[in-house]
Amino acid sequence: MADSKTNTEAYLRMYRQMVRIRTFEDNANQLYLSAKMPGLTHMYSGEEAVAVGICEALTDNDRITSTHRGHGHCVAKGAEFQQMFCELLGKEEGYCRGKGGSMHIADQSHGNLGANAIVGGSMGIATGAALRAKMQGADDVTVCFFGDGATAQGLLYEVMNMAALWKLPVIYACENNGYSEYTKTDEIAAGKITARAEAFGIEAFEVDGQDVLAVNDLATKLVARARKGEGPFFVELKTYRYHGHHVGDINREYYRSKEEEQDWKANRDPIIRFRSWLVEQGVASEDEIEAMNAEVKADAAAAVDYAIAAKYPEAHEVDMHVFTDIEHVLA
Amino acid sequence: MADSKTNTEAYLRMYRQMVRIRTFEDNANQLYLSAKMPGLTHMYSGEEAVAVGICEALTDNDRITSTHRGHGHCVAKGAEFQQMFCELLGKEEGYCRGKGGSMHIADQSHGNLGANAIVGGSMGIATGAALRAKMQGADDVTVCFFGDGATAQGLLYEVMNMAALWKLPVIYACENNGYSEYTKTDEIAAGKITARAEAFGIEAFEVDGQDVLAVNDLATKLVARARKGEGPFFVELKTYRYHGHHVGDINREYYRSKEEEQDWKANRDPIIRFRSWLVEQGVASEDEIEAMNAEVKADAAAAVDYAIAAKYPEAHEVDMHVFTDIEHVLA
Amino acid sequence: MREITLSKAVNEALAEEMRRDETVFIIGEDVAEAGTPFKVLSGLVEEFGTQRVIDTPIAEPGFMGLAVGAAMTGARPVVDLMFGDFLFLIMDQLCNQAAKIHYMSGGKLNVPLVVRTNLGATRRSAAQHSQSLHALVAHIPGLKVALPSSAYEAKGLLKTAIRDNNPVVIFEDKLMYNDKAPVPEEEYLIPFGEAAVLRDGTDITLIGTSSMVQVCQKAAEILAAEGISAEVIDPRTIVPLDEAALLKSARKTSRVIVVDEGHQSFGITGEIAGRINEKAFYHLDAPVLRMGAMDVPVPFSPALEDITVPTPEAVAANARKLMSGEMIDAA
Amino acid sequence: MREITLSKAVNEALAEEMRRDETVFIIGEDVAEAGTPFKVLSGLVEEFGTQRVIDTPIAEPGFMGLAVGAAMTGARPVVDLMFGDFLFLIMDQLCNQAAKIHYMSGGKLNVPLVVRTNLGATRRSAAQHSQSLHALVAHIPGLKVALPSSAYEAKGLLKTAIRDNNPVVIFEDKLMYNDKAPVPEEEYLIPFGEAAVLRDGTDITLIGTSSMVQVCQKAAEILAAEGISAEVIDPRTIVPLDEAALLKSARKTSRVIVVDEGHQSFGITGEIAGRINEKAFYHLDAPVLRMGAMDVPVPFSPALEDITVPTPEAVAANARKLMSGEMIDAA
Ligand SMILES: Cc1ncc(C[n+]2csc(CCOP(=O)(O)OP(=O)(O)O)c2C)c(N)n1
Ligand SMILES: Cc1ncc(C[n+]2csc(CCOP(=O)(O)OP(=O)(O)O)c2C)c(N)n1
Ligand SMILES: [Mg+2]
Ligand SMILES: [Mg+2]
Repeated sequence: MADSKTNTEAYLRMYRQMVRIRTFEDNANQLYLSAKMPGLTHMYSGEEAVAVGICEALTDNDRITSTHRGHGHCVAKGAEFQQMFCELLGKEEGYCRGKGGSMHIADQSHGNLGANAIVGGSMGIATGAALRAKMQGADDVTVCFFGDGATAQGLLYEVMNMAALWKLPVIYACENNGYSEYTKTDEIAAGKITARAEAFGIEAFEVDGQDVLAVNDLATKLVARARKGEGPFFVELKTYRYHGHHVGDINREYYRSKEEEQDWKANRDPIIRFRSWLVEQGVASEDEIEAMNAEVKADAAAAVDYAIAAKYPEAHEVDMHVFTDIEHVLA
Repeated sequence: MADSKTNTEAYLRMYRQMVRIRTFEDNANQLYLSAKMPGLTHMYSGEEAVAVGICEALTDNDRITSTHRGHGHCVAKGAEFQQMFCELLGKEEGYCRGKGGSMHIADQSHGNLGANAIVGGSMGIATGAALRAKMQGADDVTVCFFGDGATAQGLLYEVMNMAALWKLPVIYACENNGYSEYTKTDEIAAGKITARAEAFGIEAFEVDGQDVLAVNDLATKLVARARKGEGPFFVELKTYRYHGHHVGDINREYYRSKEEEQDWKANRDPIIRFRSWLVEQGVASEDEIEAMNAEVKADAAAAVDYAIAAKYPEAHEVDMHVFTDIEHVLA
Repeated sequence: MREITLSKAVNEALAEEMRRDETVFIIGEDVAEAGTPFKVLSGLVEEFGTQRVIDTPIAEPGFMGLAVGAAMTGARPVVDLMFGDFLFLIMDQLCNQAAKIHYMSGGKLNVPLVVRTNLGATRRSAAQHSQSLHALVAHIPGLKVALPSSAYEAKGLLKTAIRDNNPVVIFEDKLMYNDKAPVPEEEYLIPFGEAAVLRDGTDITLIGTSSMVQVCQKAAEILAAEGISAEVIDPRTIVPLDEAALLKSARKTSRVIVVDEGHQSFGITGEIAGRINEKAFYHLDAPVLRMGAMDVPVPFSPALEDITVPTPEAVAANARKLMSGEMIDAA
Repeated sequence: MREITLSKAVNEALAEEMRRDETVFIIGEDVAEAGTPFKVLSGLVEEFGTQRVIDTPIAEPGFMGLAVGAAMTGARPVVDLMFGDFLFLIMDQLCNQAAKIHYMSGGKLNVPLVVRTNLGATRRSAAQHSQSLHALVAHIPGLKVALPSSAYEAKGLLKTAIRDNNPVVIFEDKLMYNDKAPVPEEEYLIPFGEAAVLRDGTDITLIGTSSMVQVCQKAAEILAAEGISAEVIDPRTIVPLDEAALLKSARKTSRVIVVDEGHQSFGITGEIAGRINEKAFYHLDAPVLRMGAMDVPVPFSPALEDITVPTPEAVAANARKLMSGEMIDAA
């Protein structure tokens, strides 16, 4: 449908965004390993095609809700490295003035309603944002990202019921990376995940989450339909996380083998796959791609340096933002 | 399978139990109308075949969990009028020493783990009782009663997932009486209720809840299978409540018509239907049935009189039973 | 001035705010045609339609979550939580999400919503429909908590709550819905954080919340007849709390009783007593006395239930003790 | 005596009780092979098998409900709730069900279960993984609440909790899992409701709970160096609360500070201060001071997080104020 010029731009943007996510995560992991980042964080590496394929189908007026593994969604929805790294390090210039950290990054300007440290905690929020859009008569769509593990939370079924009854413009995007923390999905999920949505009368789809074009194709179609009031929809995206559950989960052979990890990385990497395709199709040359990669790397390095040097919030900020209308709640 | 003698006994017991429930409710309603009962209560009248058909398939070692509309389950599982009426009136001789009332009647001696005033609140309890039976290597089965409205509670999907994963001997019995308080079921339930269980890999059935034999047939089969570890199961029983949502819900034409109510009472009453069948089949004569009815009526009247005259718990009981091991917690 | 019931006052507050601001909507169970079991919302759906008076399935966590999402994206939901006891079901969405989002986002996201619910025992509704759980939400930073004690306050506080840009939980006393009080025809708001001195006195201060304000007023009358002059103060909101007004009265009278219908231990009375003791210590002639509901689940039996809640006589008796110096020996 | 970590102490308590009583089992997320994210349960599944160390899906309300049902039918479940913040998800099953069932059934049903969870900030885990929510459960009659402050207490209190026939919530301090303390090889139990005087003193009493016991101990050392003799008391369980021990110390020293890591307002400190003020009023030379965590959601940034929790220096500073009579002017 779109002309080739547009497609080329979109392809390169998607590639670039996937690389940005991977690069962000590599840096975040490094910050952890070098003890420069407070706390833990959950890497999105390996799952880039999911966030990028979906967010490429959205505008800034469309909204997403994200998860504990949220850097990918955040980048894909348009966030900047600098404010993200500042947030990860608890600095004042972070998206949340350092108050949220990795698990709570929100970027309202691009419609990211925030990561969430409660598994499944944002399912209601996403559905409510869709309700609001419908009430306003706007055609904005909300995408609710969550993991396979989160499908065990009852909240999902409560909100899918309402979304189906009221035909809300929400897309439930289940990132099935095969694991719920340190447990395989099939040990904690009975039956078939898509059937659970279908039982509520919701159209459900499965897609290869390592194929950014397949993801984007499906997302584009569903977003368009959701805008017309044909939602809600449910999508299960088969994907894989390369790192441990969080950066500290190093010895993980008791729950999954190195071979399995190696297999996904070598044979199903979303970036490698898409890169080959771009070159094959003549969308970009190897050199252009390398240049893009290098540029992203440099951006990230600069943002990391900036964030490390940036200042922490002042102590007096501690009791600000508890309420909108009380500047210092403990004053 | 069972010989005709046994069947006759079972038929008459089921008939009698249905009449006992109806009679209990008529008296409870009367107690409310004459301002002799504290608070409100929810009548089971019209749904008798559900509780009786299922409980007839259970032994005293099998367990049930019940709902706010729980008198029917309680009677069907073997409870006595006297202690039930005492409980409804808040008297010391009640099943719960007057501390629970209508919405919390439990009768442990017959395996009734209790009514529950939180819609859906007992779904975990029932599933946990089944887990316990399985852990013990016992072949006891637990039936979890709940309404169509309760299928909106996310807890159901959480516990069905675990029951399915672990093959627990629990039967989810959804009493679909068409209404969730003052709202029609189809306005609050998307898709198909049985499909929701099937999505978790649970075998699901629909049955006419006004036909005690159909209910009992299905229940008998499923209980036997559950005992062998083939559970869990889900059953949707189509039924109808004759009264308002609770005894105080008198003017209800804004949500359902008198004609609809009249139609169910006249044409689908579980007691009338079964009575005709018993007579037709020669299991009992009209006279025998009338005698049984009269006997039940007299029992109920005596129990009501007893309960009205019975004493309230002493004031010093108020801080007893907060903990098992502290007699008076506020002493 | 005209007198209207608390129920009507709430209804007017909602209607006025919904007329004034089209982003205000109501969501909850049986709020539309049925107007809730307490009939508080009757007529609203007729004026505002089912798009703004939204009947939900029985899924409290779910619709609470939807409200959070709608609030974050520009709406002002008023969540109708049928019984205060159901707070336990929505705690995650209310306390982990709504209460913290403004803070976690560094002030970027707002959650302007109201949870309208109720408190109060002695309705023979037993342990799961009689709790007064305001202490739980008051403990969580980020939530405002209002406790109206009359039709006048119910209207003025609810209107303020709806206009507040923060999550507010407002508890109505179930037993007060039909109580009439003077309520002006003209619009008014009651600011949060301003206590009302309902009766001037010099000998002792009675601080009462919600249902216990009437109890304190009656106690004051009993005491007046005996020549003891009691001041009665109603904090109206406990978050924010008008500490200054409470301290002023405590310093004036030197004797204080705090009366609240939540369980006494780890509740409201400890907090208020703690603050007065700390900040008016050298003005006190006697320890601050605390009277909450008994630390027992609410029993069904009227014989027990009535003794779990503070009465005017009990408050007066404690006041006499404080006046006579009897507490000196005890302490 | 040998020294072991708190983590090991908990592990031993569970192993010993599971060996002693085959009805004891563990249920929660990643409790088996993974041994929880904190690795507290390592080795238990190897000894007791997956039938007694049960990995669940991410469904806290669900598995809490299962535990209630299993407990009612003869088992002694130990629920592993990964973070104390997830209490908000299980409140209905814990507070409306488990806490009330013994009472509502008039003493006929028991719910002998333990919820093992944790509290404590300063781990850079942000607002949804850092809360200390013990006040919420302490407010609900029917729940016992234990707050161990060392490996020794963690073992002895957990063993007692498991043998208790009532629902018990036990909070471990996340930051203390690797802290070692002397723990006897031989079996011991610590009875509920008996405070420990950890340091004798004459000038001032420091009452600390859980994580704040160490803070009080350190403050006492600082004060000792200045010639101020502080008594340190650890209530160990807050329900039941050893009021007598606290009052005894208060009467002896005449000055008290209560230190707790829950939010200060409407929490633990108000209750304890309230009781001491009321019952030792005429022995006090100064108001009881309360020090809780700041009434703000826990911020991620280390620069902010560290100032939200009471420190030894802050406790010592307040102690000096009390000693010098500075509080007299304030009050
Ligand atoms: C309510 C809740 N329960 C448990 C956790 C701990 N936890 C964090 S992530 C996680 C696994 C989530 O699995 P999944 O949804 O598949 O997402 P993934 O990590 O695989 O992206 C768990 C159990 C939590 N944060 N919130
Ligand atoms: C958690 C919860 N939400 C709401 C209610 C109020 N309520 C009591 S019964 C009921 C309707 C239940 O409908 P259904 O499950 O179909 O059972 P029925 O009354 O039809 O037997 C509602 C909404 C409640 N008791 N608990
Ligand atoms: Mg996963
Ligand atoms: Mg129904």
